[in-house]
Amino acid sequence: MGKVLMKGNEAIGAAAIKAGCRFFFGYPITPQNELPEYMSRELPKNEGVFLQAESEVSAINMVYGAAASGARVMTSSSSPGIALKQEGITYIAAAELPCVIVNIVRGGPGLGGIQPAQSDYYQATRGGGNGDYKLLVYAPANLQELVDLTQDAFDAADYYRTPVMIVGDGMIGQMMEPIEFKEHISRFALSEKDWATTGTKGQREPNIINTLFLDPAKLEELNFRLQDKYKLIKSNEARYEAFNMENAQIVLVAYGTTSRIVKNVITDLKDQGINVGLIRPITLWPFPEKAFDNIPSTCKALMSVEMSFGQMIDDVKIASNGRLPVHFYGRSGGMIPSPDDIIEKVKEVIGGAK
Amino acid sequence: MGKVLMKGNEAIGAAAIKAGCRFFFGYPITPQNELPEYMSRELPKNEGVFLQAESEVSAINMVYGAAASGARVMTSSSSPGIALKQEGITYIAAAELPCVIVNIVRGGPGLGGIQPAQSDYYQATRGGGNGDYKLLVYAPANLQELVDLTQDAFDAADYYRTPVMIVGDGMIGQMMEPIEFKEHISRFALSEKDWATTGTKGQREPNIINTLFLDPAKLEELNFRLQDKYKLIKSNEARYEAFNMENAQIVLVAYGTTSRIVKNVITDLKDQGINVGLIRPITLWPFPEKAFDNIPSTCKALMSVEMSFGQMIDDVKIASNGRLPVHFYGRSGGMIPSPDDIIEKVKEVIGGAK
Amino acid sequence: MINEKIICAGFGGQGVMLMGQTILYAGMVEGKEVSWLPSYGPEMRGGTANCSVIVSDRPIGSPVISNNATSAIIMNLPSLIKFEKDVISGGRLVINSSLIEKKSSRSDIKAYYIPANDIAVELGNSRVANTVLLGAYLKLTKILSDTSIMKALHKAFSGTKAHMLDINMAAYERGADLVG
Amino acid sequence: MINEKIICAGFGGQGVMLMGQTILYAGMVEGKEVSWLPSYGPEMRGGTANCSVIVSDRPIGSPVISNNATSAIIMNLPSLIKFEKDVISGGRLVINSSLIEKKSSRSDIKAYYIPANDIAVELGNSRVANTVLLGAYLKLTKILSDTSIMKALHKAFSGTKAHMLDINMAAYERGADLVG
Amino acid sequence: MAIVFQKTKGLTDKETHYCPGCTHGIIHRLTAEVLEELNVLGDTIGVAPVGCSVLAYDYFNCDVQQAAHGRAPAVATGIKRVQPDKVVFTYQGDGDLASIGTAEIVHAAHRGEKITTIFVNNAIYGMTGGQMAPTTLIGQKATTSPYGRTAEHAGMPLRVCEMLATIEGSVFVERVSVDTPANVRKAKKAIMKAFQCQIEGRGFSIVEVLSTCPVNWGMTPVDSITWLQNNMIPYYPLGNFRKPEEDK
Amino acid sequence: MAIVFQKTKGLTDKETHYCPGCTHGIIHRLTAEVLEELNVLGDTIGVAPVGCSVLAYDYFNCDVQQAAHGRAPAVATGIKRVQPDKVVFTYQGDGDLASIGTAEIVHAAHRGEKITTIFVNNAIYGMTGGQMAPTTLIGQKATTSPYGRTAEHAGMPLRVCEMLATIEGSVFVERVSVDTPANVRKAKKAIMKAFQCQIEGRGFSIVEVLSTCPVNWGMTPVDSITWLQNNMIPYYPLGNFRKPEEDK
Amino acid sequence: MAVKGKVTFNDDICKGCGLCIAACPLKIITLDTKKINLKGYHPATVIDVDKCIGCANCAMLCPDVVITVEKL
Amino acid sequence: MAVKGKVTFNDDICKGCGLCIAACPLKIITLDTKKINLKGYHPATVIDVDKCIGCANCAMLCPDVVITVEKL
Ligand SMILES: Cc1ncc(C[n+]2csc(CCOP(=O)(O)OP(=O)(O)O)c2C)c(N)n1
Ligand SMILES: Cc1ncc(C[n+]2csc(CCOP(=O)(O)OP(=O)(O)O)c2C)c(N)n1
Ligand code: SF4
Ligand code: SF4
Ligand code: SF4
Ligand code: SF4
Ligand code: SF4
Ligand code: SF4
Ligand SMILES: [Mg+2]
Ligand SMILES: [Mg+2]
Repeated sequence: MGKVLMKGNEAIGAAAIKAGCRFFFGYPITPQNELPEYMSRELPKNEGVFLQAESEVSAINMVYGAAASGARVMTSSSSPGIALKQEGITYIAAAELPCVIVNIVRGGPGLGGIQPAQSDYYQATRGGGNGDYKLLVYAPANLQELVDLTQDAFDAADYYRTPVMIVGDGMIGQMMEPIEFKEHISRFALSEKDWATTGTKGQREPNIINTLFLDPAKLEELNFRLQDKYKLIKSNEARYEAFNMENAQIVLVAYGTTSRIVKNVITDLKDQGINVGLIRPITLWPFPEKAFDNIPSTCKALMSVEMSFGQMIDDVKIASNGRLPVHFYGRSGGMIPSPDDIIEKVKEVIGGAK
Repeated sequence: MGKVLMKGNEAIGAAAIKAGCRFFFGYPITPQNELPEYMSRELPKNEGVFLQAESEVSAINMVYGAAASGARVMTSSSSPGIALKQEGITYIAAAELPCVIVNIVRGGPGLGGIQPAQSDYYQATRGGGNGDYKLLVYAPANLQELVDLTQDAFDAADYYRTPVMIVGDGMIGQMMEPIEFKEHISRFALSEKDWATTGTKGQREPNIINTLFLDPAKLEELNFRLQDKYKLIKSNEARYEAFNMENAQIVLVAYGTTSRIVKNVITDLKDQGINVGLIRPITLWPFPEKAFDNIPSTCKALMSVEMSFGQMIDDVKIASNGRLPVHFYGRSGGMIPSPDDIIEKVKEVIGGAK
Repeated sequence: MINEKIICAGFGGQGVMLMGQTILYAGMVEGKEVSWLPSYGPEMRGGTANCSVIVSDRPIGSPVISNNATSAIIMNLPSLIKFEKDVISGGRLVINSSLIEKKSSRSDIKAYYIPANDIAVELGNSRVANTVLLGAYLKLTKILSDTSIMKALHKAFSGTKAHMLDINMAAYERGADLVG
Repeated sequence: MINEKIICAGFGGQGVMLMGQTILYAGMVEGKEVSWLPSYGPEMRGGTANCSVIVSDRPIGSPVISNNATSAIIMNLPSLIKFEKDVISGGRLVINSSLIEKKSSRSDIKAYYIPANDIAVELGNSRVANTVLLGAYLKLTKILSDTSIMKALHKAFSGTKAHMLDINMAAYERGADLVG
Repeated sequence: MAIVFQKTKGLTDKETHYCPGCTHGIIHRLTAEVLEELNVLGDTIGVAPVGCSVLAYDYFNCDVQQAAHGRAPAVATGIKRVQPDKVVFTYQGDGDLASIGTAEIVHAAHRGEKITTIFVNNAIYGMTGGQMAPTTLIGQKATTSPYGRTAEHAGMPLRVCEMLATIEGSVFVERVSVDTPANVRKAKKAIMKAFQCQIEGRGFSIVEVLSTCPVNWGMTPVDSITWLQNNMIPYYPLGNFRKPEEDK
Repeated sequence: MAIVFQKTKGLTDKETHYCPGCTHGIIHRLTAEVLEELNVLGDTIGVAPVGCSVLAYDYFNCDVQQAAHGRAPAVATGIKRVQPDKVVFTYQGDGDLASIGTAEIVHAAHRGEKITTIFVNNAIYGMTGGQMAPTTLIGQKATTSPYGRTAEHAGMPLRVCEMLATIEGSVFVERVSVDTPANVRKAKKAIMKAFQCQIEGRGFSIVEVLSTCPVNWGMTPVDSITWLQNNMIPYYPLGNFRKPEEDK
Repeated sequence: MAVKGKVTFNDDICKGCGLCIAACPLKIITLDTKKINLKGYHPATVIDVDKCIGCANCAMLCPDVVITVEKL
Repeated sequence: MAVKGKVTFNDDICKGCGLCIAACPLKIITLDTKKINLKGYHPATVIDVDKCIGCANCAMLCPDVVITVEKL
């Protein structure tokens, strides 16, 4: 298949449909509206159902019902809308239901604004739902990756029986660049969803989807099972890109939109004879801690570059475990870091690190 | 005033009323019901208003309206209910409104169970709302502290114009122990709430409470202001208790209910000639990082002890910055760590650390 | 040095919570460190209810009594089965023998069999069985003075419950006498 | 080596988004690295609209053009004021002089004044002013071959818009000729 | 001897956790009987709420999903849109449906979602220990209306059927009670009709069942029935509020 | 010459961001005029929604709180319970009030909350670019009903006034339109009456105003008015659905 | 009356709520205060077996499906 | 008609939507296609000042409170 041009938001929809997603429940919010709108046009042509829910709360609970019916199902929203989905998400995680949740992040807090931001990093990686649950979180940096990861997300969700989140921002959602839709082949051996509530047909015991355990020992059992699963995901699914690490004097850590800007910075600084590396987490959870084991000895400092005020820095610190000082550069509220400002900060740190 | 006996949940209510809280909006959920029930009995006697909202979402937005009217106002819930409040909380933080939010944590994820847990640590310290906001989070370990911190919470909320969260669990909420209600004196110089929407009376320009900023530069401005405030809170408000630190071979980190059990463990182990220290965060955010600068050189390891599966461990790692190995012992889902199990784990680690 | 860890357990409605709170209050009056922790949850409604009370000379760490109860006051059979194992060796079981035929299976603890309901019925109200057991327990352990206990009973049976004071005082005495 | 960073800006409705997408498509057809990023949000409805297009021989980092545009195609006055400063020294401004009387205030960049609306009206439809400017811009920069551009125009004006193809082709030629 | 009444196969063998005399049990039974009689147990997916009936997943002899508090209609929508050929029902209390879940039930009706809702109105929050519900009556004491509900403070109790009947997508709306054998039989008929409407693909159907909560009302089961008759039925009139055209 | 019409002091001098011909502007003006005429501007707290009218806080010349999407009635409740002597109103769109905020508006009515709601029904999500609303008409195209709304898929449009009028706490419920000068004047009367009901402490009052969205309907402002008349008014009949006893 | 019924109580699961007692038109059900079942309740029982008309009113009101009713 | 009115338009803030035009019973308002105001719109204006009856219908429909109406 040749390359096509689509907006990121629409590309997610197209990728999802190609991955077998036939159900979408959502509620409008900028800057992700092109996704539900695409689904409302395309799903009916593919024997699927697009339904606009009355709210984000309702949408995520429709996802619960659909996922527990064995369907491949998706929802999407943006920051405050995802805040509203937190209860639903923890239920889905607890009931071990597969689904894909997209967050096209906008500036916060509160109603905030609609320009690109990454200030939902905590929300994605630490959750705002209750309890010890995790989402597998993909943070694509370009549309090809967005499309590939979207398709992969459905497989991973089914395989691990876990909600998967795709985190982008308005830039990723609104931009166009060439995309190739490859034939979709799951990297997992997926089994029948024999746990789904599809009616007993009088042929089996009832299937029950449930997250209530009044006996704490039973609830802890669920938690042990979840923790085992999360350990498995941690060891199998952490992904990252390491860029220009050789001889790096400093390694920047950035994901998504910000990582693209950082790559420009790195190229520019290379021209100036300054070697800057990049660790780009592709999964925010599990955070690619291993990437920090291979930092060259030339490197004297790390720097988290975010469109948020120091959220990923927690994970950078935990991953580097005190081995290197961790600096920070961030913008917020829809302001996109400018290459110049990052360069300045890098120079400041390198100066200081010498 | 002499000592009185009350259930923790009721003590929160009594303390709040003594601190001038006159408005409570909530929605029933176990194991915190005694608090709204107390308020429904007592507020009407104190010229206040208790109102049961139709949902947690509604309750937190009533709090928004009341706080923006200049009132001292409170809400409370438990885990999944707090998940539902996330959007409201980020709005309150963004609008810089003072209020007190109580979470009597129960086992999760999902509907989970109603027994004590601490698995909303992330929810409290990292939030599930969108954007770069923080709550000042108090985690009392006994009812006297619960009462004192509740009163303090209203002052701190007003002073910093920020939502304050009190985190307990069913044990704290349900138990009784003697409490003394001291005369309430604010440790802050509090000023008039001239920003509140109380009607212009034709005497001033309209006051506007708002979190929307379509111009990202304006939104970033709000964020800069918030970050400045959070820095201030970080330097002023971090609180902890250090216990038996002298000659400690290992320092456990535990808060709330768990810290009480750990104290028993420490006493028991002392009898066995093993010195174990405790850092007990009283504020979960800001996390008392300074406490980790005064760990004696006898200490060979840290251990986070939680009724969750490794949530506070992030902050322990960040605070100790790779200086000491960080171990973990935790139970979940309403299971309370038993002293014996902690002792065993301590011995295992100390053995290993030697 | 006192460090009593008491489990009070029975059916919902038998007054085990109040019994625990009476010990709690008396302990506080006497200047001891005290804590009270109830079981809670939907299961409270029908089934068994219990609470953990600690009275100590030292500050109390956890109010949870797991397997280290020094005493248990047991008002019904399910509670005996559930909590017997949680009493430490050398500890005490105070058992409501009116409702529990079974004997304790532990030989390393002292068990006292008090026909609390029978005595309560004798006194004219089966609902004071808890206070009979309380009397026995406190007489046995002597962890608290009579004055403190009297204060606690007066506090527990005041206001709308004042009419129940006398009969409870009597029940308390009868319980105490039984083990006196 | 080509590394063109183009801002297309004008009123909503003037077709700046489509103009940008035409460059994008042509670039892709030619095997270049390309990206297109629109401004978005409620302000789009009435006010100005703009998009950033990058055509490059190297992989594209950020699709954001901040103050490093190599060219700007400007269809109305507010856009001139807003984006003039973002063009690098030595860069190009292609200005719709039909609607913008003001001249560029920068002496370090090349400004071309194209009466795009006048030409479009001449051609019979003021809505093809964007294509006139596109013609001028692409002729000036030669970053893309005519075949690629023709393909892009055919793609842009296909289906329900096919009837607009001829006039846009004409507009494109006229724009190109003006700077030819 | 012919058996005229025995336990339906629509129920599992698990004993319920309901308090003695709680009429949740009757309503479970009626629902289960209808499902059995319609011969759809194997094609049914139930949705259990948060409330005393949260454990309904243990009692109905069909596939069940347990939903977040108030969200059962949204969960049911998700199920039904994926499996339009299945019978989908929610079983919800008054806190669940008429308070936190108001938006979800209104919009299930609004969309004409082809599901059936069994709405158990016991004028109180049972599970959490007796707090006020939107359906708590004026003067009724609850743990969060300790001095009795007043209209001034909390408004007049919400009449759900009357409200939902105004919505086009509601094709069957009826209020019943399980206070007498006759009313129990009527209740079953209404539940039967509601499921039939769903199976015929007509739209949203709901049966509100007035129910008791002896424990939180602080009465014996038998007194509770009397209280329901004397207090609830006058305010919540029994009857049909909406049914398909041809039945009118 | 006597001035018969001039700008009310109830509005600030800021120009609105509304699209040309959007009737939000008329509804703002009417609300502001009523507040001025009742002489309560200094005692009023407005609540702005999320929707095109989110910036209402810039336009009304009184204290205003901006609320989360759909939660304006809850925010207003918080305000009114703290300041029962103040006049509190919400201004909400159909996405805000009839979709995400359904529970909040129903329960403000249920509690008989002494607030006034101005409900702007333009049958679409204006701010986010034209998605389907619960009030979008059958056959109407929206960006999320690209083939036109069907009853089968999304139900019949929701009639909010009819629904809220069933709730005891609603003391004043009226639907008006701003399509003609006469209707604009009627709309103002209704808004006046609604605020009076609040000031008299009667309960919850709401005025639904049929409004246009020329941009997302894809029509000129004048055609939009005609479309409203031909399509909206027939489905959303104008008139009063509830008023205080003595006025009946 | 010619009609003859027979009711069987599943004693073990009866909660002794008494709703069947109130429902029986012939008032022939009572709680057996001599028995306590596994759940701790006095189960319902029929006093006068012969009078039962098999109307199933008792079963209608029993929340715990304790009763089976047969009819001649 | 004896009634005499006068309308004044605040040109700068008119959005040229035309609602006033449709509302005027005397059809004396039009958009001034020769003017473009700061917002970029052709503002509304009165063609035949003398005919105005001061009915304020135009003002009633103007969403942007552009019009002031006086009456004799
Ligand atoms: C989000 C959330 N809020 C609150 C609760 C606590 N809760 C459990 S059941 C219940 C109310 C149940 O009342 P109702 O729906 O009337 O059912 P009933 O128990 O009376 O049958 C509540 C508030 C919860 N589990 N989740
Ligand atoms: C929680 C949340 N969900 C969604 C949005 C996005 N959003 C903004 S306005 C709006 C709808 C507005 O429509 P309506 O209420 O009809 O107002 P109108 O713009 O038509 O006047 C939506 C969905 C949001 N800001 N917050
Ligand atoms: S609490 Fe009430 S509703 Fe719940 S089971 Fe008991 S009686 Fe029934
Ligand atoms: S989008 Fe629609 S509702 Fe919003 S301002 Fe424009 S015309 Fe009015
Ligand atoms: S079947 Fe009828 S007569 Fe027989 S016991 Fe039951 S209610 Fe009484
Ligand atoms: S109604 Fe059923 S549970 Fe109640 S007493 Fe009768 S048989 Fe027993
Ligand atoms: S006041 Fe009446 S007559 Fe005069 S311009 Fe306005 S609408 Fe026309
Ligand atoms: S109605 Fe108002 S804004 Fe519209 S054209 Fe007339 S004066 Fe201008
Ligand atoms: Mg209920
Ligand atoms: Mg709208």
